[in-house]
Amino acid sequence: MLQIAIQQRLGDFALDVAFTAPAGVTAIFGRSGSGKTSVVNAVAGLSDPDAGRIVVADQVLFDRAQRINLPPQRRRVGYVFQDARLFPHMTVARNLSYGGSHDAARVIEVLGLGDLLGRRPAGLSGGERQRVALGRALMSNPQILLMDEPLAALDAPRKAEILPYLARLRDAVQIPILYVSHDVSEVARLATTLVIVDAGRVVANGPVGDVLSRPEAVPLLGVRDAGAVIMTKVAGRLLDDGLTELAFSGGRILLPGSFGKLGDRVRLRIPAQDVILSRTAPTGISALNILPVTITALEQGRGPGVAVGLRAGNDKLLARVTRRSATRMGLAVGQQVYAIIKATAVGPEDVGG
Amino acid sequence: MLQIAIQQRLGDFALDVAFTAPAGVTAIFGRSGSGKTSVVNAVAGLSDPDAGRIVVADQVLFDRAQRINLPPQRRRVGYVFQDARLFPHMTVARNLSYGGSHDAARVIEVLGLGDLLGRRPAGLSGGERQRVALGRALMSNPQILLMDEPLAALDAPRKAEILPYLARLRDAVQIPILYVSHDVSEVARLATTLVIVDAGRVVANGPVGDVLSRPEAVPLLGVRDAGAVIMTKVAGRLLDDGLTELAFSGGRILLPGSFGKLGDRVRLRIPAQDVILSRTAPTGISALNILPVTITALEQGRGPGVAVGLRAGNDKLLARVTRRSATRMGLAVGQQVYAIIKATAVGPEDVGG
Amino acid sequence: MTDMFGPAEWAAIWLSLRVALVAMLGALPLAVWVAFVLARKVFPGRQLLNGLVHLPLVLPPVVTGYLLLVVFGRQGPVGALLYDIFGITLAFRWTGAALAAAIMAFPLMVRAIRLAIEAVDPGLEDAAATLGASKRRIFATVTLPLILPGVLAGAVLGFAKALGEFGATITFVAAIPGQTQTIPSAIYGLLQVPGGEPAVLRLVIVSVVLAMGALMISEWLARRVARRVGR
Amino acid sequence: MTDMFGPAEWAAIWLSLRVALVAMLGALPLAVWVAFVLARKVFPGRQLLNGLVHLPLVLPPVVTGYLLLVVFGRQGPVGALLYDIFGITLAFRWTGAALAAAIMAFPLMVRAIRLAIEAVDPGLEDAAATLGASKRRIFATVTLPLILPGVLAGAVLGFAKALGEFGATITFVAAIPGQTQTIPSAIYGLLQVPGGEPAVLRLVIVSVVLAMGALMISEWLARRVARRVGR
Amino acid sequence: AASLKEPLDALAVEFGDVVVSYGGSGTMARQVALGAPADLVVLANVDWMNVLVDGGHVRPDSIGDVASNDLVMIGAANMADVVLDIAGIGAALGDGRIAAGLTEAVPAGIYAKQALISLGLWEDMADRLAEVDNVRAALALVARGQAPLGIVYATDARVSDGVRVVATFPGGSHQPIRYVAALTRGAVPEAAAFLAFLHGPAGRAAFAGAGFLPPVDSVE
Ligand SMILES: Nc1ncnc2c1ncn2[C@@H]1O[C@H](COP(=O)(O)OP(=O)(O)OP(=O)(O)O)[C@@H](O)[C@H]1O
Ligand SMILES: Nc1ncnc2c1ncn2[C@@H]1O[C@H](COP(=O)(O)OP(=O)(O)OP(=O)(O)O)[C@@H](O)[C@H]1O
Ligand SMILES: [Mg+2]
Ligand SMILES: [Mg+2]
Repeated sequence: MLQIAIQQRLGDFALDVAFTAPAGVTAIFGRSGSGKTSVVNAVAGLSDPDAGRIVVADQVLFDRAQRINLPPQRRRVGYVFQDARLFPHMTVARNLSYGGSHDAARVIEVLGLGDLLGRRPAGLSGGERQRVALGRALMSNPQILLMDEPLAALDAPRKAEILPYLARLRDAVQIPILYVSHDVSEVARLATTLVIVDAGRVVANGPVGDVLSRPEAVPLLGVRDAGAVIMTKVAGRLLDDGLTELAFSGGRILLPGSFGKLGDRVRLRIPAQDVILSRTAPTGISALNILPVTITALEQGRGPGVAVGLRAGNDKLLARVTRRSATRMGLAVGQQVYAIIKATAVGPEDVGG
Repeated sequence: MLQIAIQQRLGDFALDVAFTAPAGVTAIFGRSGSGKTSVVNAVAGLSDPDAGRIVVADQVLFDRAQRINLPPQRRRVGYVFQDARLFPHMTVARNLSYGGSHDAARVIEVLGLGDLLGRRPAGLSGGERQRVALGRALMSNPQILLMDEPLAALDAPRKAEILPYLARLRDAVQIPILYVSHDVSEVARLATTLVIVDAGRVVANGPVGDVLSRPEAVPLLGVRDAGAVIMTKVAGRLLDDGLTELAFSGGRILLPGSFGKLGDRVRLRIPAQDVILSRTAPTGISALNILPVTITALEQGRGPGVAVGLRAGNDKLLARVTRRSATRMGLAVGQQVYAIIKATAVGPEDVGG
Repeated sequence: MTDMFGPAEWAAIWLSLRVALVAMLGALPLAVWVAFVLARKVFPGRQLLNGLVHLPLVLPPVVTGYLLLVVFGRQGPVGALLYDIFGITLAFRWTGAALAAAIMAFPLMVRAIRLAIEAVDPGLEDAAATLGASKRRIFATVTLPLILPGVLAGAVLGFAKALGEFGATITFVAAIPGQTQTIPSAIYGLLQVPGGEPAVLRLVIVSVVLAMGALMISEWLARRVARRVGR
Repeated sequence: MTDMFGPAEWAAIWLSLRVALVAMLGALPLAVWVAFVLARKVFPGRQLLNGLVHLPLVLPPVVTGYLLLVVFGRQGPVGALLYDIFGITLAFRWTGAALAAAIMAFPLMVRAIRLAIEAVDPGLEDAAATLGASKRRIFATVTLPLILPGVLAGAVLGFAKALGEFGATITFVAAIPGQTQTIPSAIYGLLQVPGGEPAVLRLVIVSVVLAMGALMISEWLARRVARRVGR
Repeated sequence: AASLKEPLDALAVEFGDVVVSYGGSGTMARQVALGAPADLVVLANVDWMNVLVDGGHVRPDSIGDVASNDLVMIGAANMADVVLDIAGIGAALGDGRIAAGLTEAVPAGIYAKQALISLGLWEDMADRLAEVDNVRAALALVARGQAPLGIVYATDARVSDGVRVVATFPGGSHQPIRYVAALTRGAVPEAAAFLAFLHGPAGRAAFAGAGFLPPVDSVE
């Protein structure tokens, strides 16, 4: 567990954040210049906050009042910098093993670094560099992992390859991971906790499913990025169709692809924009998932959209419909309707381990 | 118009690309290390290809055979580098005006640089830097604009703010823009032409609507990113609901938000995953857009999905459904079905000017 | 303070300052140019130029002074030309002392500046080129500001060296009080006289103070520049 | 070739090489350390140390030689200590010449290396620190390799200076053939006799060739290093 | 020559409007040969004066000695007198060296070599010398105890309190130590007056005050 409560002035900018990151991934989400990198630097010991305290597990990394301030090398953080910061005079292989060789073979394989080992950073493309930086941090076997937009420079297929690895990592090593990102599907897939910062302050903070499915979070995240996150269990596999059946308190959901073994827990993000509501159970359509739900909230946004809070079993879902639809359908809190979720709309990046 | 045909060896990597970029945005899409930056560098004159020819409008920038090789300063390219490359010793204001002050006020306003003008690059966040770099290139009034993943470091709201500006820019100045990106929604929104490179070669190339709606392009782009792009006209505005009605050859589509004036042409990407197919016209559901379409192709992917080529009027659409649905619904080429498109699923980033 | 030094000593101090300053300032632009050429250009005579620049460092100063006398003396090829055309005499003038000091300081300045140039990210110069800046403008607005700390270091090194130069100077222009007798030659002279030690000590202290002052100013400037550059 | 020089001249050439090499190699680690301290640490005596390092540059070599005599001579505090404890005498030995050359070359080496250190991106050292590397390891594996071109430049500058050093050396250890008579003192001697010019010229050429050789080797090494670093 | 600085400075002040520059004899001779704007040269070495005469840089008719000097052996301030033979020098020297000017280049060194040869000491002492570039450096070596003995001019021995003269080389053991003055080719008329002043009583007095001896032969 990582506890942070710090204040720091950086030029005109004032950082004042406090939050707790439990084991698992804590995503820090916020717009450009909101202070995400500054938080991560403070945890790494690369900048000294003016006041506050940073504790990992039971080790105090920083405490202004007690005058504790461990140097970076004694903090055992793995930091993937926004700019890769590879050592230009070393081969990729030597860069990777600089901090240790923890789990080397797997890291190299998953990140697709095998072919790059003999190369020098100057000859690498932007994405290749970031992958090496990620591998280097992972191989140092850190007690906290700090990732500052590690995947921003990667293409979608490579991202999709690396994300499951990060998810496995998160589950395998019980260490807190601070993950700066502005991609909600990354966040939803990986994060257990979500911290939204704005202008140097924490404006929302809590379990990721919670924060993402709050209708009032929609403007903070951007309309496109809102959506619920639910925990499901692998309940079956339809081999001929290549579909996986996931069970949760509100019913069953069929998704293309196969993830996990029977009984495995799977995290699922259901983007609000991908949920269609219907008053009656539709038939003869290509969408496979039709769930009976109850409307729990209707939140009118500034624009033409309405965020609709839904309860499916004990889980919360979120839908975003146009005001016109909401009016035509006469949506109201407490109403029983059907949520239609297209199996292919929940893309692979919305499914996490 | 920009014509490129070059060969170049870079270490072990061989670049051999040829394509034509008409006025408007030509997106270069490809995975990490595929050679995108190398192409852009050759156009800017920062690297010398071993052979080939680069022509902008009627000016030959490079021709190995004729021994023409204009220096970068005489090529009038605006280059937004993948790493911002701001001048560290100048304020943001001086960085911006380094290459000229073309359209300064508007650039500063749209990119939100007003508050940064007196600052120095060292104090800027990653996203702030990239915005300044973009502004600097724009203000030099170039005859070609080269953008190497200029928005990768930006958060979604800022991206959404900048994209319309780029779209206006594209339409206002009739110059070719080479735009390297790995975000299909950016590409779809901005690009007129799409060039997909892989391992140093062009593997697909053509008008963006064309390339994106080819069912066989789905694996190249990643399943999540495939989708058709259609040109529509603003046909009406439903003010009370905040919706805009867009007309195209296949019918009318209602979208939340207001874009353009009546009669304006609007480019629309309809992601394949967001299209639901139905044998009968459904009623009482929240999705506003139900279009009659004809199935033109069924392409079985490697996974559980099936790409369904659709014709709506004279336009092509693309849907992705599960094999299970395709079987259950008995989908076949030539069949008449209904395409259900959720108004909110086509997010603002899929709508371009 | 004024009492501490006789008029001859004051003359030597002022002369030293003037000679060192003129030598440093005069050599600086050329040093920057040569450093740039050596760092960035590839041309046939590159190693030769490099060697030539370092020559005054390797040769005993007396030899350099003698060569200066041969080349720039009234009867030397360059010296005669300068005299005939411009009426300029260097030999046995403070200008000659400045020339000697400049030549002795030159390799140090070039080296320092060259190192700084080699540390500049060529990517920034590329960026400036795509923005249409001419080579000259790129140099003036990007490269030069970025190497300023190195130029400063080179300037101070050159100034200090010019301040301490003795062998080449005395050989080329002798030690004429008020004309070419700088602090080091004054010290040399005083060492020849009985009871000269206190005066020697005083002049040594002056040298040290001057050099320290130059160092401190340069450090302070370098810090300011560094702050500007955001390091 | 062998005929060109008498045995005394050969002795001077070999001695010069040995003295310059030993001076440079001996001073290098200390120069790197001092440069690092000056570039990266802030401590009270910083400016003082900086000034002290530059002293040999500013003072006339004769004064430096005299100070060496005072400090390292048989009766000097350090000299006496060295003799009593280790039985080491520097007086009139080539080791003394090397010491004098090293001290004269020291400021040049420190400056060059310091510039290189200041050009290293601290972000890389930060990255190494988060990977758990100790300060020492960061220095050895990140900073040092990155400043190698600067260290090389400093080494060559130092070697060249050591090769040309004369004033301090002759004052401290005289010019004893085979022991302390380096090329510059041989040249000086020859210059003082009427008709010594041809011999002077030969020795000057040797100096130039040696220095050029050192320069070329260092340029070549620097290029190799630069390629490794991917510049 | 540099060793003349003390009396010449004094004489220049007395005469007024004279600028004195000093340096090693070789250096100065070369400077004059290459057009130094000097009117009068005073050298500690007859050979270099001959070079200037041969080159036509000085007026042969103006050449004349202004002073002479003795060559002495110096030791530490507390050292007893030394007998100038192998045993005497050897005892004083121990395993140390004799500081002297460059025996091939610096006038004081050249005289020292002549003296040692004529006293039959050269064979034994040649490799016990520590040759330096100027007399003052030799003095410093002795004063700092680096070298037990040194060979310098009598005038130099006065410069330092740390040394004393332990022996004087007999006048006949080396060429006379002559300080030769001459007017240069382009000398201004006032220079002749100053030269005469040097040769005159005021000159004599100043040189004597600085420990120099009268000229070996006087200009007629
Ligand atoms: N050393 C500094 N001096 C002055 N201002 C600074 C300094 N460091 C950071 N800032 C400012 O603090 C703010 C937060 O910066 P930070 O790098 O933490 O943002 P970020 O959230 O990581 O943004 P991005 O997503 O663009 O990387 C920015 O406005 C930045 O300009
Ligand atoms: N100077 C060079 N020497 C050796 N290899 C090079 C050099 N420059 C580029 N390459 C290689 O060429 C390939 C293409 O690089 P490029 O930077 O063009 O990729 P990219 O498509 O821009 O990737 P990214 O999306 O990660 O930025 C990479 O494999 C890279 O390692
Ligand atoms: Mg950041
Ligand atoms: Mg790239």
